[in-house]
Amino acid sequence: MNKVVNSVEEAIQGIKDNMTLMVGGFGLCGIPENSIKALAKTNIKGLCCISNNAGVDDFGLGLLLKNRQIRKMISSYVGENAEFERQLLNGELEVELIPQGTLAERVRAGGAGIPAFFVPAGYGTEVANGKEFREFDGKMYLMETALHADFSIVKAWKGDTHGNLIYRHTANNFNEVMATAGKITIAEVEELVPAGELDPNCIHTPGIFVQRIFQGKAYEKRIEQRTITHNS
Amino acid sequence: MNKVVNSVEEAIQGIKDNMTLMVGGFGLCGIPENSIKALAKTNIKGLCCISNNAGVDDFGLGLLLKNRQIRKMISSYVGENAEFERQLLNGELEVELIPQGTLAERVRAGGAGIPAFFVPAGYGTEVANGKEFREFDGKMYLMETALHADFSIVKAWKGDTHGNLIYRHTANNFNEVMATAGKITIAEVEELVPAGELDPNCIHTPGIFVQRIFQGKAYEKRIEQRTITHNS
Amino acid sequence: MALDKNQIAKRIAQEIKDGYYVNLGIGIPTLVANYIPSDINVILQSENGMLGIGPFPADDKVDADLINAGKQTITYVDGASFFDSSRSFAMIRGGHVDLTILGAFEVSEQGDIASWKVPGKLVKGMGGAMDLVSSAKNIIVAMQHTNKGQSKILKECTLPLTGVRCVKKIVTDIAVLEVTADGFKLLERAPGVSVEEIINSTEGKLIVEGEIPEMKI
Amino acid sequence: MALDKNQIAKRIAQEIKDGYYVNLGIGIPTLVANYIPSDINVILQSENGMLGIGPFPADDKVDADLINAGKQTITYVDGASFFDSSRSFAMIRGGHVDLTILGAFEVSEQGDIASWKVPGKLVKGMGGAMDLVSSAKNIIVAMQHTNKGQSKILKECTLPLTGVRCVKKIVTDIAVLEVTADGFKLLERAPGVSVEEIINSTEGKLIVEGEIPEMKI
Repeated sequence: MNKVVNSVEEAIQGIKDNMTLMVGGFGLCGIPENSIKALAKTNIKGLCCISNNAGVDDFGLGLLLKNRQIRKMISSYVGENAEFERQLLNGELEVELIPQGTLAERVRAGGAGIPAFFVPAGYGTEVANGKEFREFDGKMYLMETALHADFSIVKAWKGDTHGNLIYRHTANNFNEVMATAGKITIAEVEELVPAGELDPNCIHTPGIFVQRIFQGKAYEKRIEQRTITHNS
Repeated sequence: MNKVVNSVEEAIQGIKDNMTLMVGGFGLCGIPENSIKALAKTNIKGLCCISNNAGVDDFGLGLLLKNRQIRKMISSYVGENAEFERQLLNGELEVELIPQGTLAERVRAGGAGIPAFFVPAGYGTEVANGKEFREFDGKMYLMETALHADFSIVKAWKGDTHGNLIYRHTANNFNEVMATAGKITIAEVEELVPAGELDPNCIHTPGIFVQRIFQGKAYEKRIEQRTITHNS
Repeated sequence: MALDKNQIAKRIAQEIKDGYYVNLGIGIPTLVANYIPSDINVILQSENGMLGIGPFPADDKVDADLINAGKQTITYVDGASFFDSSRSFAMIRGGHVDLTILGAFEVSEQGDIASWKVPGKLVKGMGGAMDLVSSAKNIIVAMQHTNKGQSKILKECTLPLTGVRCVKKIVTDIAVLEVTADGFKLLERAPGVSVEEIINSTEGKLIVEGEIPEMKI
Repeated sequence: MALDKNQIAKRIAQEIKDGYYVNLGIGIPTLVANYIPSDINVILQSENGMLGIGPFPADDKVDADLINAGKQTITYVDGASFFDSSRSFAMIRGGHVDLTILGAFEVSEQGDIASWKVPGKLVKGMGGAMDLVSSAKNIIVAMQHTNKGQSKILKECTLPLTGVRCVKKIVTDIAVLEVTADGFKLLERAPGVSVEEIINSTEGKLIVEGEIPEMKI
């Protein structure tokens, strides 16, 4: 049940033009740095990326945006990226904005074999345009559908050779749920250990969801808002 | 944020006749033994119990059945209980059978604010009777609705004073998901520790879902099918 | 000669491929674990919330917190993981389990399966069977071909259904059948069992093409 | 005199009760954490996946894996827990968070809120705001009462909505308002700000009953 691949290049094999990718991370926290950089070195283009955010100009998905490799972003918030704004205003990039919780639940539904479900988020707003709505117990809900991806690319703290993953702190975010919804899920980890070393009661992503795993290199883990307490 | 109650009697305060309870466990594995025994000592009756199984004659929910405290069971499998069968055949007990995965997902939906969702389980069977069905991507699905409870009673391995819970092995089963769907969730644990002692990356049930917690006593942990390997 | 339960399990084990995640139902399917070749890697899922079922424990290693969906005490292997029931069925419903093996009372030509309820008998419940059959990518049924002389391989099921158009393959005590758009295709026969005997034991449409090999048990 | 941002945050902190789980939005709401009385127990939820936000870290304790929903580096307190985004919003959508505090561009008499999009300006997205406002049991909005002399407390919102009929209370730089079935009820005024000034700054229906006390900051 060994899912280990020898390199990031091997990990991203099979990703092709116009495919849909899910990419884990919240802001720059918990993003699959190695895989994104490797994709930026390829000529793959026309990608549809499902990711909560779109990186910054020179890091994260911003690298793929700069290369014009992304055709469409499906996200909840895409600020903090000047190149993104430029492409959007010029009509070079398509953007679909989805409420963050609905995005997370649509991804979960994709992994969980649930084609559609109802949520209150967005009712009465432009998010509801064209969507089926319905009342349950006196409250209005929108019907939302599952999201799937050709590849999901996630980043974990620790992983084992079977593909079991453990995330650290808020670097989990969209990684755990996206790992469930890719036809092929690629996991890059800071530390790769033999199966049996991780506590089976503490696994966030069971290996069944992961097809390829490798230990990433030289994590930069860039910080967007470095806020500190000044001790007096 | 201290959720600790001093006794099991205090924990079950407020449970009244005809209420709906969710009770964690799969078979006799991971059941809230202390709380069930305490309920069996009360005169509370007419309960609707949502629980995957119904215990055995002299243990688990079987104790409440024997006392005629349960009016209705909502379960996926109710074998292995002679008193249960007797009451069912005599029309003294109402039973609603739900596919196990649909049961788990309906409970999750209750905790997650999702009033309804679609699953394939049961389509084309008597489970579909009276239910809305619908095609997505060429496959048929049933619409299922959320389940809620007045009280959820769960059993965990370790817990802290904030109500954070960790389950052990397959004793998790329905406990984690049911903890999210009770108006009041009672957790009994084998070991109760101060907040801060459990690894925040390994919490199965964040304390926000738990209103009362106590350390249970004298866990019997009865085994239904003791199967062993005979070494030669 | 008709196969016994262990032989049915042994034949089904041949369907399991390296790298498979497999859910084994209660009864004969549970026995399949004993016959998985040691040179392939297979991970067994249990719908009560685990991946990586190991053998039954030694007497002094029995752990009440570690059971399979049949409520038997078990062990876990390296690389195992535990999770709750909603996650477990998300895994099943989402099509992440490669193969599901379960028992049945009846199977129809269309691949419908009846396995949970016999009118007049006490109903114990469907457990996870309806979830499994409605979602699995690949379902193999382990069953007896007949019951008291009556075929259980039918044009239409007579008992309440567990799921519709889901069974792909059936291994019975006398035959291996594939469910096709045209009917049950006979793939193999039990050693010493004639094609005629299988034809006579099958109510549903049976497709017999060419020489039918004996199972290799 | 109109309150500054910290004073608005300070006033809102008075709404937080012992035992509350609270989600603080970006901007003024984040500042509320600084004014929660030390004698009550409150747990802060961050929708990117944690319960138990602590203060900003010391310079040498900054951890890139530990941020809030505003992407600021933070710490965690004893009893904290981390989880993924789907679990985080299950918590929010399921009504488990007692109080949500967020900013807004406009609020209407009906409790509608506009907070994410200004036509003509670049749209960055709604983030988790639509999920929060549609699900929270109790929502308090922190905002400026007017913008360049124009009231933002309106009969109907003019900007694209974030949610409908959800806001319960508003704390602005000049007033505390409750959203009622009959309109905005004036509860308190900023120190030195007259009722007339609030009336003049409010486009929506304002209910003024009896003596309006000054906020205690």
